[in-house]
Amino acid sequence: MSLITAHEALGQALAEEMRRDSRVLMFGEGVATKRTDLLEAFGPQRVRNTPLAEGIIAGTAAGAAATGLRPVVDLLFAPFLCFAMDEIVNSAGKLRYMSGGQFAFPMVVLAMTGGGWTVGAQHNHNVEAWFVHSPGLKVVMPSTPEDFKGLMKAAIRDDNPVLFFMDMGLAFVPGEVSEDEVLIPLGQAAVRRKGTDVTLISYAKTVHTCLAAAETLAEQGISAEVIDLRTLKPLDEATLLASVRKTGRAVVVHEASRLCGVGAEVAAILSEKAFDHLKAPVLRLTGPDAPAPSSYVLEQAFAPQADAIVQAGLTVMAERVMAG
Amino acid sequence: MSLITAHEALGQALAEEMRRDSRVLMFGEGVATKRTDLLEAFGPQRVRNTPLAEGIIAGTAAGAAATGLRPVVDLLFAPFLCFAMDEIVNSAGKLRYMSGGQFAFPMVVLAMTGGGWTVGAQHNHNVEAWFVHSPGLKVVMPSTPEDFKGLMKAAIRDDNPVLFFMDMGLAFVPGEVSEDEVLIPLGQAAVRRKGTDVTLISYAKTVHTCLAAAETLAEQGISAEVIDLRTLKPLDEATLLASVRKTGRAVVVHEASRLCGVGAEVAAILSEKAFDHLKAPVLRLTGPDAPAPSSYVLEQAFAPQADAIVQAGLTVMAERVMAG
Amino acid sequence: MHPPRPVPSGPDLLAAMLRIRAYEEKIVAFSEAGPFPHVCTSVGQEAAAVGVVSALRPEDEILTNHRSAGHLLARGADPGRLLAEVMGRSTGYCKGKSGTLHVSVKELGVILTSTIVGGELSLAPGVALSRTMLGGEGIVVCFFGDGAACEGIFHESLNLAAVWNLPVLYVCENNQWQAFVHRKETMVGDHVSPWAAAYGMDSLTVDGNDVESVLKAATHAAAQVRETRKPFLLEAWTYRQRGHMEPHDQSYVDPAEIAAWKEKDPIDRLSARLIASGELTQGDIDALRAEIRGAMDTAADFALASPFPDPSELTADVYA
Amino acid sequence: MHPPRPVPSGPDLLAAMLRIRAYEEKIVAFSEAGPFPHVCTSVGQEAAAVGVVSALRPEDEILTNHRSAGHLLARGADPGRLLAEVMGRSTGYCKGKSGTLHVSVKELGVILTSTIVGGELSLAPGVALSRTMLGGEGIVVCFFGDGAACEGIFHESLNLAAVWNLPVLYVCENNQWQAFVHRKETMVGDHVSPWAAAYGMDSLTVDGNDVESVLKAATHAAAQVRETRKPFLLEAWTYRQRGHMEPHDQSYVDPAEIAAWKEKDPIDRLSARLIASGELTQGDIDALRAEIRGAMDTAADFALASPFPDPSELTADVYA
Ligand SMILES: Cc1ncc(C[n+]2csc(CCOP(=O)(O)OP(=O)(O)O)c2C)c(N)n1
Ligand SMILES: Cc1ncc(C[n+]2csc(CCOP(=O)(O)OP(=O)(O)O)c2C)c(N)n1
Ligand SMILES: [Mg+2]
Ligand SMILES: [Mg+2]
Repeated sequence: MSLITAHEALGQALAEEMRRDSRVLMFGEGVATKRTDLLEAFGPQRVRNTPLAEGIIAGTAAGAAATGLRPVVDLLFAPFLCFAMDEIVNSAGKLRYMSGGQFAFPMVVLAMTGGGWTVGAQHNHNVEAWFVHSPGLKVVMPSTPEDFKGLMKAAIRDDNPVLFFMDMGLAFVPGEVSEDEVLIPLGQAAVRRKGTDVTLISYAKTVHTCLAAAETLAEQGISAEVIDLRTLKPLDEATLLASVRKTGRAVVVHEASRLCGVGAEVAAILSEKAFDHLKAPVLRLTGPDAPAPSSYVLEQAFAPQADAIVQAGLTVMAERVMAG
Repeated sequence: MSLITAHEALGQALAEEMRRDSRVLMFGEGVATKRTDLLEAFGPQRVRNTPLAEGIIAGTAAGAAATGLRPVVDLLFAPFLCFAMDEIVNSAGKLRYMSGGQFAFPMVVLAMTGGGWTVGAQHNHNVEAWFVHSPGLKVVMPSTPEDFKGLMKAAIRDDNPVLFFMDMGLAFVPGEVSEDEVLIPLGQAAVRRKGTDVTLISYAKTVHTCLAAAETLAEQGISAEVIDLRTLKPLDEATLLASVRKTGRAVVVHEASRLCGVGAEVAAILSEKAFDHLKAPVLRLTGPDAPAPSSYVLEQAFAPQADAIVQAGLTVMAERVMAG
Repeated sequence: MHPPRPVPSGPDLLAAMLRIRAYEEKIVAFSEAGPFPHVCTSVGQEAAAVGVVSALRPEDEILTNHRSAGHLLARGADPGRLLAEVMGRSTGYCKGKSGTLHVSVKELGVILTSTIVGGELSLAPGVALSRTMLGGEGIVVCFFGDGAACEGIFHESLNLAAVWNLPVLYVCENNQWQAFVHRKETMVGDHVSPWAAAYGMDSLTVDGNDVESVLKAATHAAAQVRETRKPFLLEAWTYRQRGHMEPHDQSYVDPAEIAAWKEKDPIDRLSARLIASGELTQGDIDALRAEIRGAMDTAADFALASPFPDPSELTADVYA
Repeated sequence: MHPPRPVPSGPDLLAAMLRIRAYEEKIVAFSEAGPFPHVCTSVGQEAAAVGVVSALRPEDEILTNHRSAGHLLARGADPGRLLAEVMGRSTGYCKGKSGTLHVSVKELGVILTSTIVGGELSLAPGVALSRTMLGGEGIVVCFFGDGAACEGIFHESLNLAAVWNLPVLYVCENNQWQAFVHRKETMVGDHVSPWAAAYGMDSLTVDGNDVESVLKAATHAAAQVRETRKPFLLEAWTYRQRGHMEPHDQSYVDPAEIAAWKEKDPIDRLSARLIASGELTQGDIDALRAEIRGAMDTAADFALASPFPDPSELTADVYA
């Protein structure tokens, strides 16, 4: 075990996969300047700075992926994905299907998002749900350095386009990462804490908020299970359903806005497939339907807070068992 | 009453609003060529062809809207919105907030989508949920010529950016439109058919599929209420909840893909706020998590079919009343 | 190094153009006969397609757009499988999932066809990057329209290809129209080729209705890309003789403009030259045309007889 | 027609530049003192901001980007309210919701600031369209960087402004860097101004570190835009002397490059000229600088004493 940050974990994942597979390369605005270790190890062909142009970065990744390379592109901040939607959604996501399966698009698109840096809504916008909604893509959003490493390695090995979101609030928080090869399959949620009364479902930074809330709930005699989705697409329905069929209560938590977010999907799945087991409404705690403010005090209030999660936990526990 | 198509209804709405308010103008690729009546009536300043460049069309609309005009832009097909996401989401949707309320963005973005023309996934992709998920925007997707007219007029008068989606399958289907001024407020769903046993919730083309299914269900003694959302953002929660609290059963239907779609949001709202009234799981019938195929037979199979809705209606009716 | 390919003869070029014309005529006939998918035909642009594609080698790769039948057929695509694709049949090159608008044929090096105008431009540098990094002598040809040149991705694509020295031959078919808008409404100058200067890129405008000129220019341009491994922009000055798509409508076009361009029809021009030079007689040409039309009948029969995709295809091929 | 505005004097220009420098020094001091929002300073680029903005009239409108303090202050923004905005206080120009990156000040005509690189370019034609259609003699100035010029939206924006004859003065501050990437890695030529040719647009590159040259060029360019109602591209050749953002890092930059550009510091250059011409003494300048720094202290006190926004602001201003 070593204690490293998510940023370092990604660096390790990239280095290991580039070493393992000569088709892996990385490019983006400032990638070669900022990842000098990779540049030194793998040279300027495989670690490239690009012009400031997200569309062609993503399009070039898609074209390269379809013809034999395995690119990882860093698009910096999630709102900049807006300049690359055509290339990601219309090309990388659809051209496999439209071509009747002639091409595959093994590529990873990396972007940061989430509060903590007071950079405001044009740098901080949690748009992961857009890509969950779009066919042909996979979406990953880890919460621990170990997962950053293991999921990035899996994403690079995957033959499909993977959107890989880094919650800014986690980038420089250290965590334990195994010295052995870490490879975490896409599509598997993690149960971060076992519990029996209520399931708290989240991903990225707010997993930690849920864990804090679970502590508080425990003090009040409520046993909360905490699930970290890790991969948002494909979503690990089995783990979700197993937990909620057991606890009968669920609270879904994320920083992204509520409407048509991942929480909506989770709640919809639960209310369809765990209906008979639900003892209380599935609650969602999410960021508001508003752009992310810059001001620190507002930004902190944007993401769901532990006390609100505790409150939601208490609410679903208080809910009487319904009878039709 | 006159019998006109949705396409004609939009033309009427545009003409009426342009006559009423000299700040309203329209531009897009081929707008001046295709809407010659508007061009003749309002001249080349207010009805403009543009270069083939969706980003700057939307950006120009945003810039113009913020400084006194009320533009309507036609971006043709919904997947082309991918080239205009920054301008719509990051600029029009956020700059009011980021500027502390200094600007407003009264603009309408028109786009077609949905099956029926075998044009495939780069012309046909129901992405309305993306915009529901994004702050600062409104989203409209009508199902009848009268609504096309009345909602377009309301959208033009709204001081916020409105995404206006036209289901291609409806563009040339005639319907009754009142001769009087038609103005349908954004944010109000319509109950298209009254019923007591199950609520079928939909929007755009699949409203008609739901109505057909309701007929069949009626023959089997099941009384289905059919709700047409019309405006997807803001969503008319009150109408939804009133219906489902009455029927206790809901099936949500749309052509867009399932994951994080509008159906997920509706199901999540119902299972949170009508939980005590639900007698059966909220089911979703949606397009598959796949790009839209071109081949006619596959394209037809993409959107939910009436018999599947009937089946879902029967399923929720058969569901025993659960007891925790 | 590959041996130089034989230069196609005048009659070869004519046959290739006639094949495209006959194919498009088939499309038109179907469209006029009843409900049929909306197809963007390339009638009038055959010289650009044949001239450029004839200058390529087997290892080269092509990206194209919604108006691709010429490029595909010139590259050797089977008209039966193309028509089947248009008709949404399972024997189509993309199993009917593409339809007319995004036909890729990987085995012919016609890859990643996009009907998002500009999509081909966004993908081209990456394909060329693969060529650069994985070896091989191939170059990448990217066909796009004058309309696509107005998209921002044009700027990004050419700039990146220039900065990274990528072997892309950009071919702009400037056919004067961008769906329902004349290029005069969308750009200040008449030509796209001068835009290459911004990227330090060589460029050339060629009479796109003279197949032999196109072949010569494309051969020169391709050789330069092949040798320098740097991009080049070739503009073919041409005209689409029919409406943007079938069933076609040209009510918004000045009839004199259409007539003037029909005078410059690429097939008529080459035919006249070949007859004048004695290489072919009118009879030869008539016979050739008849033979090719016969082949298109067979292709159409194949397509019509082909089955629709199995319903399971609706969700197949989404993920690898 | 408005009366011609008086041409700002050399000492006026110097004072304006000193104000920007002092403001940025304040930002640097805060950033070095402890946790502070990441700010992109414009140290070294004061001449471009002051030269261009001094050429404008009150009715003109400005769009700018993440590196906007110079433009805002030159236009007369209150440094106290600017600092308050950076610090997320409710007295900031945008109630603290923008922070440093998107400061708009509608009352000064500094509108629609975008930190999406290229956002300002996407919005500018629309603002100019409003001017064109709603009347008024104002022109629209759009500040952007050499990096922004690589975004596709640059191409789309300039092309549309040219085709529609929109009164936009595009001002590219080519400061050699695009965050962590030197412009040599992103474009083949050194200059952005030649790119205007593709749009039939006039352009000019000016020594962006000589405020009097910038003022002259901008006055000429603005007059041309005002009169012709057509766009113009002005490139200011300059340098950001600090890292992309605070706390700053220039470890990736050749120290010789920084040193060479510091030799050309716009404030030092104008100071030397004014001393040489006898317009000011070193003592005058020192006094001016001290006075301006004092004003910045007051501004900082105002900002620090300002309250944070009320929690209700989290969801206010989303919809009109
Ligand atoms: C991004 C995008 N915008 C708009 C369209 C609709 N459209 C299809 S073809 C076309 C015109 C294209 O013009 P050009 O690039 O000159 O090609 P041409 O059709 O003339 O061959 C348009 C506007 C599209 N398919 N994609
Ligand atoms: C669309 C987008 N991509 C990337 C960024 C991150 N970013 C902020 S400033 C910057 C460099 C901008 O360079 P330039 O336009 O030359 O302006 P400068 O910072 O040099 O003033 C980058 C890459 C961004 N804000 N927006
Ligand atoms: Mg064209
Ligand atoms: Mg710069």
